Amino acid sequence: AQTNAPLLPKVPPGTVLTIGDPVTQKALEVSGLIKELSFEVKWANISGGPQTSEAFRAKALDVGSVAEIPSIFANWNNLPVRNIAYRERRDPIANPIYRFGVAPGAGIKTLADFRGKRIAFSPGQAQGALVLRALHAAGLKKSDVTLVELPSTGDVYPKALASKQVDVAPLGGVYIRRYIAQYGGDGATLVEHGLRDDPGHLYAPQWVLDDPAKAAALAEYVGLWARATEWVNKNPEIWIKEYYVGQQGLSQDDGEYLVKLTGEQVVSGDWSEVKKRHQETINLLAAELGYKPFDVEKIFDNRFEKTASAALAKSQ
Amino acid sequence: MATIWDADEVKSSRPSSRESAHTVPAVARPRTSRSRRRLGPGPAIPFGLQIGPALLVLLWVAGSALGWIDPRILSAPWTVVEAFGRLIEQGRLQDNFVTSATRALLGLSIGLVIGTILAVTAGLSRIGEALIDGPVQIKRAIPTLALIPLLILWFGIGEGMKVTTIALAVIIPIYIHTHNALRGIDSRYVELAETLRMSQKDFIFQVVLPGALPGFLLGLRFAVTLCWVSLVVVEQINATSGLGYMIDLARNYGQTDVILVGLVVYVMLGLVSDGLVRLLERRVLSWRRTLAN
Amino acid sequence: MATIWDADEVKSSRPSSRESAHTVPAVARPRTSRSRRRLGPGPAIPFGLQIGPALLVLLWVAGSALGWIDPRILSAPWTVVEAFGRLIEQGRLQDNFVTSATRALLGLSIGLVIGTILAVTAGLSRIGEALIDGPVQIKRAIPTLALIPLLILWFGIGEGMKVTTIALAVIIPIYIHTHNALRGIDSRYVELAETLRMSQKDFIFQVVLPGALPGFLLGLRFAVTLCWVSLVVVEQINATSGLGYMIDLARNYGQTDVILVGLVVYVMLGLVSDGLVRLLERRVLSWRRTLAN
Amino acid sequence: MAPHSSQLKSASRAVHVRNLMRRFATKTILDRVDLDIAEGEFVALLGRSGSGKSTFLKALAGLDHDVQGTGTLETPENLSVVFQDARLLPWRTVIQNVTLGLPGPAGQEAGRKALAEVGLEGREAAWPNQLSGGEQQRVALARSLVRQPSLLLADEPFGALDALTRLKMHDLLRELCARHRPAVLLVTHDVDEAISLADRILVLDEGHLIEDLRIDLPTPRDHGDPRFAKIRTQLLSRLGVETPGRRAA
Amino acid sequence: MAPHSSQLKSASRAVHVRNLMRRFATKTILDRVDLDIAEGEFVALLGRSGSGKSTFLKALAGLDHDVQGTGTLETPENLSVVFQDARLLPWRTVIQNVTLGLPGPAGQEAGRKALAEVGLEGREAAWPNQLSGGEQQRVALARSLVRQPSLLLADEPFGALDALTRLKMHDLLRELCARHRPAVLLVTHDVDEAISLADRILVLDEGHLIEDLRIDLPTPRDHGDPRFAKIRTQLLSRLGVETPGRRAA
Ligand SMILES: Nc1ncnc2c1ncn2[C@@H]1O[C@H](COP(=O)(O)OP(=O)(O)OP(=O)(O)O)[C@@H](O)[C@H]1O
Ligand SMILES: Nc1ncnc2c1ncn2[C@@H]1O[C@H](COP(=O)(O)OP(=O)(O)OP(=O)(O)O)[C@@H](O)[C@H]1O
Ligand SMILES: [Mg+2]
Ligand SMILES: [Mg+2]
Repeated sequence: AQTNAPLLPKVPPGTVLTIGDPVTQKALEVSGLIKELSFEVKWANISGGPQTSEAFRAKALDVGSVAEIPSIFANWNNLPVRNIAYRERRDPIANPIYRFGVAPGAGIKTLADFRGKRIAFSPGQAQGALVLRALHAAGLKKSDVTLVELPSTGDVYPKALASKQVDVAPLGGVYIRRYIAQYGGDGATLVEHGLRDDPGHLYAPQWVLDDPAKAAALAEYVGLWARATEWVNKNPEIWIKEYYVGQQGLSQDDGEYLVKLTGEQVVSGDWSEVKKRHQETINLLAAELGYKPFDVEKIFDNRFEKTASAALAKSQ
Repeated sequence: MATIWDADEVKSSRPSSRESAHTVPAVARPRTSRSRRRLGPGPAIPFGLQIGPALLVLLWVAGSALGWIDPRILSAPWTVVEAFGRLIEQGRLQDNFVTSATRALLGLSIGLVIGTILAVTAGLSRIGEALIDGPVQIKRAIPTLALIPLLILWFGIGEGMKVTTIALAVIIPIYIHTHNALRGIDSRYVELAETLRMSQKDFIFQVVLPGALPGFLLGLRFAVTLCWVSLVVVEQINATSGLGYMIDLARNYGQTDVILVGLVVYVMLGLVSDGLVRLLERRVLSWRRTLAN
Repeated sequence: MATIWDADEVKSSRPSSRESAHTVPAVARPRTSRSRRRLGPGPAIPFGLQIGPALLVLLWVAGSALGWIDPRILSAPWTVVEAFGRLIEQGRLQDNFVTSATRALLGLSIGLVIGTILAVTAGLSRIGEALIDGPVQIKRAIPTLALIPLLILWFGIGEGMKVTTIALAVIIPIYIHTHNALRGIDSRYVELAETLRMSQKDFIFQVVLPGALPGFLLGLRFAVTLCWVSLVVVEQINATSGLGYMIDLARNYGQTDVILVGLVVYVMLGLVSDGLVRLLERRVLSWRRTLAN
Repeated sequence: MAPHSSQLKSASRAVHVRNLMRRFATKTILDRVDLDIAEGEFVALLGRSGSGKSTFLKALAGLDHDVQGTGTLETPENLSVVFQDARLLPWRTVIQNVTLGLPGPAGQEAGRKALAEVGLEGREAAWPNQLSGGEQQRVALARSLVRQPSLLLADEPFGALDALTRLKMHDLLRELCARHRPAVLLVTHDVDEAISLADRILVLDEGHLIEDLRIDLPTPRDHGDPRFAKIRTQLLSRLGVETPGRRAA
Repeated sequence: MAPHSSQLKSASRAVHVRNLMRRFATKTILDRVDLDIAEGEFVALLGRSGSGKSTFLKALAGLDHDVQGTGTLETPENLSVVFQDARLLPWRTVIQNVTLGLPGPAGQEAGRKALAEVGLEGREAAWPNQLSGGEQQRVALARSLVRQPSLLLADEPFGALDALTRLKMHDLLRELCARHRPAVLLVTHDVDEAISLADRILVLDEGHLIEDLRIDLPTPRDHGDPRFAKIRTQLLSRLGVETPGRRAA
């Protein structure tokens, strides 16, 4: 892998990139930043680790936007990929993506109370990793709890909690609020995990990064991605109206809630912290799921470390 | 010469012979009373097939109104009707429907043609069967969900993949039903065709296809619902509109009323499609005299 | 009295009358040569149905060996065989298979019985049809994936839910095929049954069920693959073993070789199940004289 | 119409038909037909192809749910039909077809005897489509006779039989009639057959029974008998065939 | 067997059969049958029910792929079969059944004429199951005749017809034979019919052709003719029926 070959300063003409990052796409459109793209883009509405990886494998996609887990599993399974951009939340502990929902009457107040309980677990997804990390943080082993394998799609988790099929399940987005609103009366509660669960990445397969033209285009895209992130931070009203209400079909109320839940997202020009946390996650998952741990450097392309922050600085 | 058998033991266990009388006074109207017990299902109840669904809707309405159904579990019908209104007002339902319908009907048409051709080929030639039948059974044995990664590999993530997936799904019932019906055609009619020195074309269009039509139409009933149902799977992948996409999105955000709107649309599409095929069945199979009529 | 019609125009377009001769010297062996063109598919090729799958495997082996197939896209057969070996050694494959087979066969049996009873009830009574047919069509129109949250609510996440889901899936083809076949029974046989003053039981067991058997068996062919295929969906939920679970897990992690092992197992299960039903078909439908034989 | 037919007391009659009408679309097949058949009476029904004989039989058997029509009908519950097509269930063996709906080993035994009587001993386990046309017809006959009906409706039950087998079946039918005295309505195209078997012969034409002839010849009936020939000539002329020389071209 | 049958020159014969054997399981139906039929010859085939007449016809038509057997067969390509069952495609209308495989409007026209000839004018658009038994049989006859075959194989084509309709069909067949001179093999149970139509009569029994009788009576043939009666008696005795008084019980 030629991850040391310097990035080209300009994107060669004729370069095409297939990008699976629908949220940024919308932000670029609304903000007008999309006009600055100097190469041709094919947008794909693909998100989530398994799907993005499948599309990578099929050579149908060049770059995707996910959390921390997918790049790790891809490398364990013969699909070399690297993260090329990283952003986090402004106050990550106060603004986590997930909270643990507790079934009515389960009597759980802290992570330590997880012992002996049934916990919804979706291996291979961020929620699954979070459960393992929460157990680790509470000093529990996998065998101290009952992991109930459930896909986290849609409202499966809140429904499973409400019907007391599980005691604990990580909830995200509107489901956090909706779960309490609907079942709080019955005794449903939430537990904060106090862990970092906020990283967001762009990642691309090695063979795309090895193509100098595409790598240059990726660099340009990373810059725009950073500026789009900034733009969303600064224009929450427009964002709610255009994205959550206009495109996703949510109510204004839900949109506002989600924006508040996310808080501000910041693009970092220094990956050392995130690499450290990633390495811990890799080691934990390897130990719990029976994989060989590997060096975190395998899943970062350091050429892009400063790309995002540089683009931000330049635009201001 | 005849030694008449004696079946008195048999007879004694049957109802004793008695007279039954009936009179039909009115002239020129269908005679309905009769002396013989009727074993078939009898005449069709008008709108009979709509009774079951109507009852379910009634149950839903009553259950929600009387508070038997927890609205957190199943939204009340009026909530769903409201959501319907909202989605239509916003134009989302129509847009999604048009996108989905285009995909579904395109996939259906392609699958229909290919499935029928495969069935006739495999049905009339042992070599065709050897080459076609196994792969079709293999396709059938693999869950679509598990096939998606491969389909993405081969057909990408664009419209082509979506239509192909639907067509592949549709091919299965069309092929299997048509092939089965075709192989089930009474050999007496094949003998007849042989003595009439029919061309292969005439044989296919006069004997084989019309003879296999009842089977084909049953396959079509499966195909028309399958093409809608497949949307849920294919529109998870790189779709920005469509009914499946709409449901998926709503599931992500927990919009139960929108999910139910989607399901209700599915049900209506399914019932209407199936109903249309049944109507077609009654028309083109009017030559049949069966238990049904 | 007869004015003989003249069809010389017709005749001229047919091949002119000629003599064809053939001799079969050997005694007591089936006569194969014949003067008349045969329109049916002819005698079965031994192991004909296995040729297609065998060719596919060959293609896969050759493609992988010659480097046409990117192993990142489709693992090579030997990788899959290796994975097979590994999984068997670890005992995972066997365990998963036993778990899945139990679920599948339980669901199949329950679905079979219920589906048949529903079909006979709806087939022989208009009221039964009014109540049963609509709901079945509705079930059919809703994608299983979209039904899962409701099934969890109603049946929990335990074994009960899994078996129920499989049974519900199996009911559909059994019901529709049996109902359709039953309604398609020639009314002449129903008339006969009426004059014989058969009991309802005799009518069902002597006329209706054997007459609908070809349709039922076709439904069974769908049911036996469906019960395996459904595993992929149900074993996403609270399963810690099973073939569907194995594939799901592998898909989440992107383990292509394990996915392929799962698919190969599915294919084998599907082909064997289908083959068994076809064998049964040949045995119990031996009274039929059709295009197939 | 002969006066006797309407004067049977209700107690002694097997069939009572008044004003029977049947039509398909616009075509009236049976036009206000009246008929009485006494218990134990053997009636033959003649008529052109398409004149409505089968339609009439079906109406008597109560099998025309879907046919337009009106009229009064009285028939015994315990009737038995030999259809014009043999109508064997293709998915049941020969013996199963004969014993359809008969319970237990007694039914089996009676079925086996009936099969032997129609000359099909040893073919019990055959499928219907393994039988010749005449054999199928005889199975259908056996199926009807084994039930010992009070009314036997038979639609050309001997049409596919050769001369010898036909004579044997005539004997069989006669003996059964002598034993159990069912009323019989036999459709046939063979005028000689009708004359040699029946007590009474009807001719159906254009929706009406245009002939109702009582046959008073002694049995067994001799085809050479001049009275036989006279009845034959009369019936044939009713059917539109002018004879001397019987079937001269 | 009459010597003439094996001495036909290959050029002038329509059917040439040597050593034909057919068996079902262990039962031999045709046992080394030899037969020649000359072009234009009208042959009637008699035999008991189940004697193998239909099996023989099927073999001649080349339709017994799945039956065990051996032998030499020569038949013209252009042959036509009237099956014992009418065998109309239930999913085609009457006219479509008659013109099956005939191309274009000429075929349609011929089909319509043929239907009118068998007395079914105006029933073109009916479905087969809307016809009476005899009507179906006549459609099958029309379908065969409209093709003007060199060899007509007819398996009891008049079995379900009344006397008058039957005579009309006889006339029709005779006129067609006079015009196009096909070879005909007609299976019938009616001995009088065989004598009045055929040039030659065969009787099949126990797998062998036990009778091969040339009929030299002038046509039209008079049923009252004593030679007619003599042939009838001879054939009936071959079929196992002893007459005087013809069909006395
Ligand atoms: N389902 C039907 N629809 C329309 N017409 C019908 C139907 N069934 C019978 N017919 C017509 O009714 C007439 C009488 O039919 P039927 O079968 O009673 O005649 P049949 O006397 O038994 O004749 P055959 O001796 O040829 O059997 C025929 O012309 C026939 O075409
Ligand atoms: N598929 C079969 N399997 C076994 N036996 C059969 C089969 N087809 C016919 N047979 C037997 O072969 C014999 C000859 O049958 P075939 O149909 O040729 O008789 P047939 O002379 O035409 O009689 P009929 O006058 O009753 O039509 C019969 O005994 C019949 O039962
Ligand atoms: Mg009739
Ligand atoms: Mg025969």
